[in-house]
Amino acid sequence: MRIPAVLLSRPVRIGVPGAVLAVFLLIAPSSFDGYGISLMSKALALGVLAVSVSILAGYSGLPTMGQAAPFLVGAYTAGVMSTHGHTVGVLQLLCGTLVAAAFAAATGLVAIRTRGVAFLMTTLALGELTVTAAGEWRSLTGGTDGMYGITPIQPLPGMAALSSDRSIYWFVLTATAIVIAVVWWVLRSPVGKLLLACRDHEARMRSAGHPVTRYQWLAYVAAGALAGFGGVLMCTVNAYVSPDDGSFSNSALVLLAVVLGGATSPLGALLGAGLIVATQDWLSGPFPGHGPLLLGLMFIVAVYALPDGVAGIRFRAPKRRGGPA
Amino acid sequence: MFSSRVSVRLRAAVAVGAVTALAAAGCSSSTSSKSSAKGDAPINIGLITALSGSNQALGPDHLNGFQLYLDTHNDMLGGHKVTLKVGDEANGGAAAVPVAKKMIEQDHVLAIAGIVATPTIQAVVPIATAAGVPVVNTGGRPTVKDVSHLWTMSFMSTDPGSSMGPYMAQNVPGSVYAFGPDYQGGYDQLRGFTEAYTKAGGKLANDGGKATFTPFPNTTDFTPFLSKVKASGAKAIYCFYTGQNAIDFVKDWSQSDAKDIPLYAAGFITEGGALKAEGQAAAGIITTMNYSPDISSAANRQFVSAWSQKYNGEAPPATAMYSWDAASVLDQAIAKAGPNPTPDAVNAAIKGMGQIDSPRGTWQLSADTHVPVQKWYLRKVEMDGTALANVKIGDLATIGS
Amino acid sequence: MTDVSSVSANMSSLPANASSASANMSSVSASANTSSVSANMIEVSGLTKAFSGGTLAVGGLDLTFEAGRRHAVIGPNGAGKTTLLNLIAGELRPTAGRIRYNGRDVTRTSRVKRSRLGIARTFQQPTVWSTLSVADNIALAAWPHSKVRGKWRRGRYRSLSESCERYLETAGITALASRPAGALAHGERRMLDIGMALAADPRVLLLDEPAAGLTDQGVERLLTAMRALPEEVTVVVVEHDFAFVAAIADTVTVLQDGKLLATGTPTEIAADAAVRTAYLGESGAVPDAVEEVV
Amino acid sequence: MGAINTHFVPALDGVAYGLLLFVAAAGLTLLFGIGGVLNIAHGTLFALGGYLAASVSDGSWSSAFLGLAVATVGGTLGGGLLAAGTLPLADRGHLPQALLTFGLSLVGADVLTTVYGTDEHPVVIPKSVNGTVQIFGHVYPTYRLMFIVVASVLALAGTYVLGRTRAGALLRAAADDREMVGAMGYAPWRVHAALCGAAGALAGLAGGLGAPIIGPGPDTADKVLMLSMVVIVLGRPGSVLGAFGAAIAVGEIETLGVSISSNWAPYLLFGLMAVALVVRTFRGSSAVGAGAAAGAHA
Repeated sequence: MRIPAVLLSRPVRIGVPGAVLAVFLLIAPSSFDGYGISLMSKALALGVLAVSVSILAGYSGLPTMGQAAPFLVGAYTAGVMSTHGHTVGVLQLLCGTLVAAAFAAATGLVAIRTRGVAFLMTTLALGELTVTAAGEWRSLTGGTDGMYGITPIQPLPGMAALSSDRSIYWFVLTATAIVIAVVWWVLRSPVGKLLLACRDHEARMRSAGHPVTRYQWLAYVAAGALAGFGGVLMCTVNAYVSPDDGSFSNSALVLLAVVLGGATSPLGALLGAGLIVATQDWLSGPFPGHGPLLLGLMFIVAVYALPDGVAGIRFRAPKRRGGPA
Repeated sequence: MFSSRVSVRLRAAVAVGAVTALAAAGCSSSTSSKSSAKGDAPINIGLITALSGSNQALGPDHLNGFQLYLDTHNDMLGGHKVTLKVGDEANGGAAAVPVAKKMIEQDHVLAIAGIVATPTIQAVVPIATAAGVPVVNTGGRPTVKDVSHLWTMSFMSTDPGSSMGPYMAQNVPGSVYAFGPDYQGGYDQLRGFTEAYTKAGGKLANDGGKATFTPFPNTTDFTPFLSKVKASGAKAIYCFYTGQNAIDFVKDWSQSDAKDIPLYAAGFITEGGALKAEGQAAAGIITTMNYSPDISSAANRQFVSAWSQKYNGEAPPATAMYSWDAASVLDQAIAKAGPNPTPDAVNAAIKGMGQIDSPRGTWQLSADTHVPVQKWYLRKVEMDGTALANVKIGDLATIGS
Repeated sequence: MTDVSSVSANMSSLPANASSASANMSSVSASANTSSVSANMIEVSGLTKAFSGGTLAVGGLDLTFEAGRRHAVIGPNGAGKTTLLNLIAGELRPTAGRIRYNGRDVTRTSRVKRSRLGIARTFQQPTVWSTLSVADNIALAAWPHSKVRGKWRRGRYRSLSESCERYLETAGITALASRPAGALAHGERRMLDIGMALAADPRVLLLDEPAAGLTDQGVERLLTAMRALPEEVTVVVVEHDFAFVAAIADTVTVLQDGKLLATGTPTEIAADAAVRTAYLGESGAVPDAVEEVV
Repeated sequence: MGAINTHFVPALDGVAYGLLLFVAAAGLTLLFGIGGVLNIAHGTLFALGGYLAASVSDGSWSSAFLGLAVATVGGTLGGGLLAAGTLPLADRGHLPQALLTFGLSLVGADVLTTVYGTDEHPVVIPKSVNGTVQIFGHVYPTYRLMFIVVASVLALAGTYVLGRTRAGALLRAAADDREMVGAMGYAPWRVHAALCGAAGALAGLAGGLGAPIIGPGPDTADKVLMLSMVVIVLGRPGSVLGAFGAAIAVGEIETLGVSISSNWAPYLLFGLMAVALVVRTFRGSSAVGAGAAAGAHA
C-alpha cells in the first residue's frame, strides 16, 4: 500500500503527531487523577533529559551513557536551593541549568576526547563518579538517603506555592514546552546542520576547516544544561532527590527513549520517555518487581523493530590512521 | 524508496504500540479486584517493598510476613476483606514516589505497609503524610522530620547498636573494631553502637577511633579490611551488614587473620537467607536482635508454626515478624476505626494503641518517635537440631523513647 | 581530447612494474623547473611517512609545488600519491620531514588550521554530509572561509547559501541543490565533493583522482571547472589518467615507491625513458593519448 | 616490615581477586576486542554459571567438577543465544548490540531471580579446600590460594591458544581485519558464533570457579559487568595480556587500595577507567576506537 505523498510531507509528518500530543497534554489532565498527572509530569521531566540525549546521540553522533549525571546535578541544585529557602521555580530552573552547564563544560573536556564506544564508556564512568560523589558529599547532598521533603516551589516570585499534582503539572508542562520550543528552533537553524554534518562525517568537517571539537563540546555543554533543566523539573515533581536519579540505568533508559523516538526528533524523544514511564511505573504495576523485565523486552523489541531509530544514533567516525594509499 | 522506509517505521511503531496495548489489557484484567466481600466493605492496603534492584534480597520477607498474617486471618483486617496492593521500591527513593502516589490516588489504600530502604521512607512519607495515609514501616527507620503518619514496626536504625554497645563495653576485654556499609543506614547503625559503646567506657580499635565504612554496594571482598583488625589488636568486631554484604563479610571473616576475633553484629547479618548462604562460617557469631524464633510465647508459637508450615520448616526471619506485626497492628486499628474506616481514623487508632502482643514479646509505640519501645535479645549462631540457628542466649536492654 | 575515458581505461591496466628505475632519477631533478618567477607554494623536504607494520608510504621526499600553477602527481598504485596529499592536507602526521606552505612551516599544524589557511581538498572516495542537502553541503564547506559574521543565524546562512550558488553551477549540480547528498549517484557526489573544495575559496586545491568514475560529460565539466579557476590558485592533482593530466597540468611529478622518480612538463615526462620504463611498462609502448601530447 | 606485614594479606588477596576478574573479563575482552560485540549481559552469564555450579554442589570433588562443567555448558548455551541475537545486527555497529544485550541482561536478571530466588546461593566446596592455610604467619583461605594456581594455568593456556595455535592465529587475524577471515574461507557467522560461544563458556566457567568468592546473587551480574568493563578498558579490548595486567591492577586497587585509603577507593576505579579512555585516544591508537571503526565499517 502506498502512502499518499501529502501524508509524507514534512508539515504533516511532524505537525499531526505534534498536534495530537499537544491536545493530549492539554486535555488528559482533566480526566486523570493525581497519580496519572504526576506520572505525566515525570514523563515530561524525563523527556527533557531524553531530548538532551537526542541532541548528543542523534544530532552530534555522541551516544552517551552518562547523561543522568548533569540531570542529577540540576536536581541537586534545585534541592539545595530549596533547603536554603530559594523556592522560586524559575530561579531554580535558571540556576540548575547553569550549574549543570558548568558541570558539563568541565566533564566535556574529558569526554569529548573520546570516540564511539570509548565515549559511551567514558560518559558511563563519569556518571558513576558523579553518583558516587553525590552519595559521599553528605554535607551538601544528604548522602545516600537523598534530600527529602523538598518545599513546593512558587513558579514566579510572589505567586502561591504549587501544592497539587495538577498545578505542578501545568508548571512542568509550560517549562517543558518553552525549552523544547527553544531546542527545536535551534536545531532547525544552521546550528543543527553543523551538528548533523559532524555526525555524518567528522573528518570531512575538519578538512573543510570546521573546529569540530569545539562544536561538539558546545553541544555537550548545551545538552548538559538541558539535562540539568530536566533534573530541576524532576526535583519539583518528586519533591525528592537521591543519587539513584543519576544511575546508569536511567541513562540507558533515556537512550532507549531516543531510539524509540527516532534519534533526531525532540518530539519523538519526548514520546519515547512517555512510553518508558508508562511501562516502568504504570504497566508494571500489576507485576511488582518485574518492571525491569518489561523494559528489557522493550529494548529487545526496539533494536529489531526500529532499526532507523537505532541507526540514527551513529557513532562518530573514529580518527583513522589510514593505511598506505 | 523513501516512502517504504517510512512505512517500515510506521509498522514498527504500530508493533510497539500493540505490545504496549496488549500488556495494558493484561494488566487491567488482572487488577480487577475480586470483591466477594464477607463482612464489611472491602479495603485496599498498600505494601511497598524491594522486589528488584540492589535490595531485592531483603524484599520478599516483608511481603511474606504480611501475606502470612492475611492467610492465617481469612484475608481480613479489622473485619474487612483486604486486597493487598504490592509495589516495588526498586533501588529506593525516586522509584517509590509513583508507586506510593498510585496506591494513594488510585487504589485509595487505607494504609501503606513495608518499605525496606531508608531512602524510600524519606521519599514516601511526605507524600503519604500530605494525603493523611498512615505508613506502617517494617524496615529500618531513619530520622524523619514529620512522624505524624509514620509508625515503625521494626526499630530505630540506631537501636541495635545502642543495645549492643554497653554489653560489649562490659564483656569484651579490650577494644572493638567497628564496620558498616557506606550509606545512611550504615552510618545510623554504627552511630548507635559507637555512642552507646564509648559512653559505657569502651574504646574503638579503628584508625582514628571512628568506625570504618566499606564502599557500598561494590565491596565484595572484605579481606583487606579484616587484615587491619588483627593488626589493630582489637579483641572483638562489631558490624552492621545486610544481604549480600553480610554473606561476603561473614565468609571472609571466617577465613581471615581475624577469624579468632569474636564477631558481634546487628542481627541482620545472620537472618534468613543470609544464614543459609553463610553456613558453618557463621557459627559462633553473636548478634543483637529484637526477635528470636525460640522465644516462648503463644503469639510466637502461632507465628513460627504458621511460617514453618508454609516455608518447608524454616525458622522465620525478624523482618517477616515485623511485617506480621504490621498486619496485626493494622488489624486492630482498622477494627477500631469503625465500619467505614478512613486513613485518618486508622492513623488515630494506631496512635491510641497501647501494648501490642507480638511474637517478639509485648511492646508499644513510643509517643515521640513512633518506634517500638522493646526488649533486645542477645543471640548466638549455634546448631539447633540439624541446622544452624540464631539461638537466644540472653536479654539486653529495653530500648526506645 | 574528448575520448578521455577510454584512454584512462587503457592506462590503468598498465603493469605497475618498476624495479630498476631509480638509476636515472638524477636526470630529471626537482629543481629543473623552479626557475620561474612564482614563489613555492608548497615545499616538502625529507618527507617520510611509515605506517604501522613498517610500510614506507613516502620515503624522504623533496618536492616543490610552485604557486599559481597546475601540478599533477602520477605514479603506479602504492606510489604514495594519496599519502602525499594527506600529509599536505594534514590528515596524516609525517614520520619525519617538513612541510612548508607559502613560506610557513605547517608540519605540525592541524588540518582544521590548514584548511583555514587555504588548503582545500577532495577525496578519492568522494566524501559528503549525506543527510544534508547538496546546497547545505556547499554552504557548510564555504562556512569557515566566509567573512560573513553570525552564520548560525538563519538569515545570514541563507545569504551565505545564495552566494555559494555559483559553485553549484561550476560543478554542474544546480539542479540537485535540494536533494539529500546521500541520495546522489557516484559521479554527482564527486562533482559535489569538488564543488565543496571550490567553495572553500582555496589558495591550494588538492584533488585526489577527480576524474575517476566520471562520465565523459563529467570529465568535460571538470576540465571546464578547473580552467575557470582563478590564476593564482595552485592545484595539485593526483591522477591515473595521463590524458587528463596532460590536458591540465603545467608540471608532472612522478612518484614510485614513495620516492620522486621524475618531474617535468607533460611532454618531458611522456618522453622520459625512466618514466616509460617504470610507469608505462617495459615494452615502451606508449598509448595514443601520450603520443598525442608529445 | 610492619607495613609489609599489614599489607601482605591484602596484596596476596589482590592477586586472587585480580585473577578472578581476569577469568571473568577474559570472555568480554575477546568478544568485544575481536568480535566487536559489547556484551552488557556478560555479568548475567557469569551469574548463570555461578547459580548452576551452586545448584549441583554438595561438597564432593565430583560435584565440584560437575558444577564447573555445567556452568561452562550453560555459559556456552547463553553465548549461543547471544550469537543468534546479535548476528542480524552484525552490520549495524556497536550500539544496537549494546542496547540488545542491555535488554537481555534485564530479562536475564529477572529470569534468574524468578528461578533461583533473591537469596544468595551458597556453593559447598570440597572440605579439603574449604579451610585456611598459614602463610608467613597469616591466615588465608585455601580456596583462594588454589584459585590463584588454577587461574594462572587458565591464563597461560589462553595465551598459548591465542599465540600458538591455528584458532588463535585466526582470532588475531579477525581482530585486525574481519574481512580477511572471510577471505580465508571461514563463514563470518561461524566465526561470530564461535566467538560468542567461547566468550559465554569463559563467563560461565568464571562464574562457576568464582562462585565461592563472588557468590551468585541478584547483585552479581552488575558487579561483575562493571568490574570487567574497567578491566577490559584498562587492558585494551582484545588483549589477553593487557586484561591480565589490568585485572591484577584492579584486584589490587580493590584490596590493597582500600586497605591503604578507603576514602578514595570509590572513585579510583571509574576515575582510572576515564583516564585510560582519554589517554588512549590522545595517543591516537585507541583499540576501542579501532573496534568502533571495525564496527562502523563492517
